[in-house]
Amino acid sequence: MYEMISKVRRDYIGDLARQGKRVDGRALNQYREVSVEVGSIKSAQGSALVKLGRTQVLAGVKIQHAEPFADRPDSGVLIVNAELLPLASPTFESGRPGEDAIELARVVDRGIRESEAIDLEKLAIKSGEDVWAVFIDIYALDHDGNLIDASALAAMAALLNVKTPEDEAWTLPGLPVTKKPVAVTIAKINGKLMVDPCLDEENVMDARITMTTIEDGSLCAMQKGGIGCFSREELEQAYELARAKSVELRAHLG
Amino acid sequence: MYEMISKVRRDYIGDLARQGKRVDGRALNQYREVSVEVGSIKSAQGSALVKLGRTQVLAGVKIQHAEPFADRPDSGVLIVNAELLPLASPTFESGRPGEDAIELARVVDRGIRESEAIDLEKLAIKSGEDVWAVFIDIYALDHDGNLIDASALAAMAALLNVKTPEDEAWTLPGLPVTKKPVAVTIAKINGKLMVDPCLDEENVMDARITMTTIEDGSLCAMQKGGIGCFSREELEQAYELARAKSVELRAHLG
Amino acid sequence: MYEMISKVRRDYIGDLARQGKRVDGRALNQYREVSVEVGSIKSAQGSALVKLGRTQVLAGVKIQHAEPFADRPDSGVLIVNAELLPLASPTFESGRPGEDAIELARVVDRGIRESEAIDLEKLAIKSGEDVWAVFIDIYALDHDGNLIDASALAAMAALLNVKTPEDEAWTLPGLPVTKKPVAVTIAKINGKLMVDPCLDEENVMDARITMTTIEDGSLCAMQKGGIGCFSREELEQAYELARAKSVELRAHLG
Amino acid sequence: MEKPEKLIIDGKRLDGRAPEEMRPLKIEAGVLKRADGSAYVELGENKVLAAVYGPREMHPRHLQRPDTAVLRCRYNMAPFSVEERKRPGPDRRSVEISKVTRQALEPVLFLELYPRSVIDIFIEVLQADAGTRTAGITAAAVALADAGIPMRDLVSSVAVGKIDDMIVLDLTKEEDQWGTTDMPVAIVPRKKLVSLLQMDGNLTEEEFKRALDLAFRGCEQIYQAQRQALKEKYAIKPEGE
Amino acid sequence: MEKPEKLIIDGKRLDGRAPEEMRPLKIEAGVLKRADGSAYVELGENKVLAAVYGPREMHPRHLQRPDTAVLRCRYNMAPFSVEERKRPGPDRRSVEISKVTRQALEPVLFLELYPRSVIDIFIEVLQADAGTRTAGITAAAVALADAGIPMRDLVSSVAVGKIDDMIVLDLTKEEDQWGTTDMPVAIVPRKKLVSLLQMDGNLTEEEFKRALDLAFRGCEQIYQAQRQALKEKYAIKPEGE
Amino acid sequence: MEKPEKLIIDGKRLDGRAPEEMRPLKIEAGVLKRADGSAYVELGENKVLAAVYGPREMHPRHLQRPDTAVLRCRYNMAPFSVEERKRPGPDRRSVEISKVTRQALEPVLFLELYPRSVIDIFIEVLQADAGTRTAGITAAAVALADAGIPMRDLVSSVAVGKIDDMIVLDLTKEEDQWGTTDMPVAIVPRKKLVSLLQMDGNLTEEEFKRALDLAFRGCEQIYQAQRQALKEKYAIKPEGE
Repeated sequence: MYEMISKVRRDYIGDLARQGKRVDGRALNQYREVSVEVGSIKSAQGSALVKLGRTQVLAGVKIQHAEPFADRPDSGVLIVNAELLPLASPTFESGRPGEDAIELARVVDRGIRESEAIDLEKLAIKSGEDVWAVFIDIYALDHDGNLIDASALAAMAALLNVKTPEDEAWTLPGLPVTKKPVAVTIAKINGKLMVDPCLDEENVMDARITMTTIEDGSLCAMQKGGIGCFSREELEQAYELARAKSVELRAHLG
Repeated sequence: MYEMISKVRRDYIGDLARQGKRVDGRALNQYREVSVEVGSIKSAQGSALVKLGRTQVLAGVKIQHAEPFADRPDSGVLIVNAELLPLASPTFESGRPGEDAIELARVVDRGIRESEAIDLEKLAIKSGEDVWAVFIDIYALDHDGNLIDASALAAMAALLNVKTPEDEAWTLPGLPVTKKPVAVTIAKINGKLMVDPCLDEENVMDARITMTTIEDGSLCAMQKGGIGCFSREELEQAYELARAKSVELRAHLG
Repeated sequence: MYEMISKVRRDYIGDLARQGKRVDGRALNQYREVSVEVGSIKSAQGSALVKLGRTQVLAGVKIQHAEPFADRPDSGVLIVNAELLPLASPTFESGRPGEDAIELARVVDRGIRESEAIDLEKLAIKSGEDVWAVFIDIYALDHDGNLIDASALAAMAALLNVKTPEDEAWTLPGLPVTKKPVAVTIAKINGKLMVDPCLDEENVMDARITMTTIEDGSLCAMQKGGIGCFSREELEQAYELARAKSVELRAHLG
Repeated sequence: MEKPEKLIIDGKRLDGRAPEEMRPLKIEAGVLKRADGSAYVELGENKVLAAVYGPREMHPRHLQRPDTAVLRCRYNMAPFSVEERKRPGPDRRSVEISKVTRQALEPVLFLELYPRSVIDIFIEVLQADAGTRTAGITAAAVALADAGIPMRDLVSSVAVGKIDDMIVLDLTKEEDQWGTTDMPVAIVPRKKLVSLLQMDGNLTEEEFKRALDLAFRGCEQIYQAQRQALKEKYAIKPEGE
Repeated sequence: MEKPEKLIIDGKRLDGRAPEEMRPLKIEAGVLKRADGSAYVELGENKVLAAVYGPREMHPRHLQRPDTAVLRCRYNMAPFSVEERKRPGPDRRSVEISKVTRQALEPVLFLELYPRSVIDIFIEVLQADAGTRTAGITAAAVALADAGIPMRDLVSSVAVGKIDDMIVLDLTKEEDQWGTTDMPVAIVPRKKLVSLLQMDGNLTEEEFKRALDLAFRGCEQIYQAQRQALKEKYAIKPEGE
Repeated sequence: MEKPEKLIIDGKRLDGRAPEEMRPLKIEAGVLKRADGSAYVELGENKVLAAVYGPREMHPRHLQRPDTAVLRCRYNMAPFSVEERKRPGPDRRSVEISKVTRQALEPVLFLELYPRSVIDIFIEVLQADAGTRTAGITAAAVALADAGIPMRDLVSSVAVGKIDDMIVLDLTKEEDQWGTTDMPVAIVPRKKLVSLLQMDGNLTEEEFKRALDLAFRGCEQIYQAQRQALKEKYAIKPEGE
């Protein structure tokens, strides 16, 4: 996701950060406008379009029969896939998912998997032979920064939107979603931490940390990114931010 | 299939077309010499080598057991694959089939499939479990233009050449071939329509239209190619040409 | 495995060869120091680290259930794979095995397969359904020439090191290894034959011939490499060398 | 699902449309911020997004052409756009559609104005219900205009087909599956030239002519909707460009 | 294997270690001849090899950057390094680990000194028992130093985790599989900065702080062992660089 | 099929040949129009086509070599050339054969005459019955001559083998499958130098020498047929070049 950015612009954003300001006028702990629209894709069992400012991510959920993994014969299967579509950014290319798309998918996956947001044990049908597989496909449509939080929110909203299929032998009253993990990404620029980096900020940030928390405020997943570092104190401060903002974001999950 | 061609040559062929003439002296509605030689490949159940002038295409048919598609449990399987071999042209490259090879295979496939030239229902063996799969492999050996017509003709000739396998539990008296679709490709150069473009003509043509017809003269498949356009009248004129020439070509199928 | 080498160096090694000398002071029929260390990788059922001078190759054996090939329902499966790891040489690249890695794997494979070193018939479990598959993975760690001999030796040493798994339903007292094929590679430089070429020698050699022999001195596999040629006499001389040196190498197999 | 006994009952199709009636159509220009141009098309249950990038420098360089820009096109279906989840990545069908889509659009562009450049068209099918390739071409033409790329004209596209021996406009998935014939067409509207034509199924001479008639009329409706969408986006200029 | 009833019994872990105790650690620098720098790390049953090539000219050229060297990293597991043979080639896990490993190491390098160049780090896991990514980073840092590449500091890495509700250092495969939480950490030791942090499982605020404490202490032990390995290799210079 | 009890009965092989007898051989030069050179070889039931393109400019450029042309070779089997349909695309066997074929032919070429160029050899097996790699080399050598590429000599190639403990020339598929040993050989005829040698199976010293004898004699027959084919193509010149 390397994008050229001029030194002037870089210095400008860095100077703003030093003063606790941001390029789009937000406070350091302020998200862009968040919108979550569910159910627009009828060919998916569940779907959600999330906008963080100009960033747009569409997530669709398909639930299909599958064979369980050999080492977990009584457990459903969760598969998260992310596509950084070339229509979303001039820096995204066609072809198999690269390291950024893979990291994105895996960070979203871990938030859902590790919080046990879906009770995969309930998705078994016939031990060792047949289980429900939940595919979450994340489709980045317009990239203006912070695809991780938008994708994690879209994935959860799409899961919560799942309608029990009527026309097949669906074996459950509904998809057993038991938790609402929410990812909050914090960028570090010139020593200042700020939530929900926009693209300009991503292009100049030293590093980012994504902290995914559940309803009780505990962590279920973390991922540091970027080539800079965090001090111990910064990590603890980031956790405070993540906990606070996750409440706001979770409210959009209804 | 982009080949460099000099402006002089381009203008020459264009000027000829304007006068209703062609670079190799043919009439606009005249094919190059057509030859069809069947059965030369014994490792195939059926095979045919078709020559259109210097263009050479070899098609081989293999028939093997396969699982049917889930949505058609009682239907045999037809698979058409085309290889634009690098030995056939300096512009063909090794590697997985590109868009030209895929288009070629799909145009041939549609002519056979949509005319129901093979009665796939007769190729079922055990519902949902076992059917006959008919593989048609198209091998372009020497490319001097109009690979589509040569390939479609070779594919049909190879199908008609299929010998019932003796050494396995073949379940039918013969391959149930019921129709003889024939593809006729018409190129447009400087507003003139002409059949069976040679390579020089393909390199300068505005557009081409392939019309595949069956014995009764009705259409079973069409495919426009190239970056030019056709008027309504030109399309109707092309259809007349295609119907007329298909009779000639079909005669080579015996 | 093309490496640039200066003309001066090339001439120097060629001149030495003409005098029957080698760049590292060895005799023409002398191997570099050979070391074989088995069993260091506990996650493999058998393993061996072979050093030929500075060349290091690690081979690991995994034995797993597999389906037999359709045409050999009562035969175990042998699969040899070689990775020319990019950490082993500046000329090795990441990605799928190239022609050198494939040739290496296939030469090692043929030595083992054709000598019937493993009695694959004994690895059947249930006819047509279940057999033992023996995977030999060859890992080139440090490339200073003659990877073939090092790999073949490592593969055999790893096979001989296989411990019968205790924690699964292993159906045999041990892996049925019945022969010890050994590959000896002879390089030709300026008309002189020499065993165990180091990297400098490989980079200037005209050609190489690998001769794999079993205990009774007979050949089970050969592979000529490089763009030069051998005369009949040279081939017979090479065979003498191979037979003599295989005894030395085989001694390292214990 | 089961094959219905008839696809036309009392002159009406299963979704209540008349034979020559198009499904509800919605076109919106400029829906993405990063892309140089974009458009969103809904045609019945089809939802298609198109984006245009360029003209921009072509990389890698050996693909540059000294005398012209290169036009590239990628048609792609979202995994969740169809009944059975589609594995990501191009299949043979999408490779062919990408090619014919590119050739359907190229006649209206002045590629020779931008030597050594590339113009990229990306079409994403978010929800599919037959006619996605034609909806994609319709969307892409609007996205090209939205990107400010000089064009001779728009390109307007729709499919016609044959069901129960009748030529009809704009097939649904059900009609495509159980009907006889599908014929996607794209037209350069002002000159009434056909830039895309494919067909599979069966058409007699009479039917072919009737299908062409209907396709031209359908494309005209598409064209008006495309112009309207561009007008709405560029409200100050009364004429979309 | 079966899930054990408890992972900590009488304050000892299944392999006899105390909660804050690391597995036996062995680091060796300069183990390969062809590579510009290399290192071998054993941590318990983990066996990891790292090699560094570069700075060298970047090919193909269009990947060169005029103002800086590019750092590339490949983390890879040998087919025989795990219980079930791993198919050769990168999977999604190794692609992600390669990326975070590169980002964990880049902060200590002066890439701007080598414009148009590339530095390649290759990490091969020969035997795996949980903690391979952190062992790989530890090995790679030593290999970079062994290659003589100027560095601000080493990078030291180890994982902490939660098993039986207790925060412990350096999980085994068994503890990783049956425990609650895995948190790999890499630290730039002198400035005490975190250059890699991942976590999956569950941690309360208190546990997170305790896990960070333990990670810092573990990395300090790693750091001393890295310096010792470099000292032994470059015995004449008493201080590894 | 079932393994036959014997492969040689009363001194005759299953197809009636004597042990030292080659299958019927047909070679034709210049069978393709687009290729710079081409040849078709039938050896028993083997049907093999070879084409040569070049010397031509090498793309991409970073693969060019400033001091020499690069020789590339692709050996490929048609899907319908074998009993069970072969999936298109290279497998490990064909990658290896492509490599040894290239190395078998390179000794007779003057690649240094064409710096920065590439010569491409494409070999297509249309019907296979054992011995396709040697038939491919035989065809490629004729195709190179047909392309007018300067050559020191032709290359002639055939396999020998061991069946029922007897060394025989030119194995059929049946003999290859049920026999003991297969040894493909290519020879530069005038200087009697071996440019391809592979073997799998079992050979004692005596057998090896006998196999070499037979291979040299077989290649001599191939060589005469190659020269004859070139003479026929270039009838005015009495000596093929």
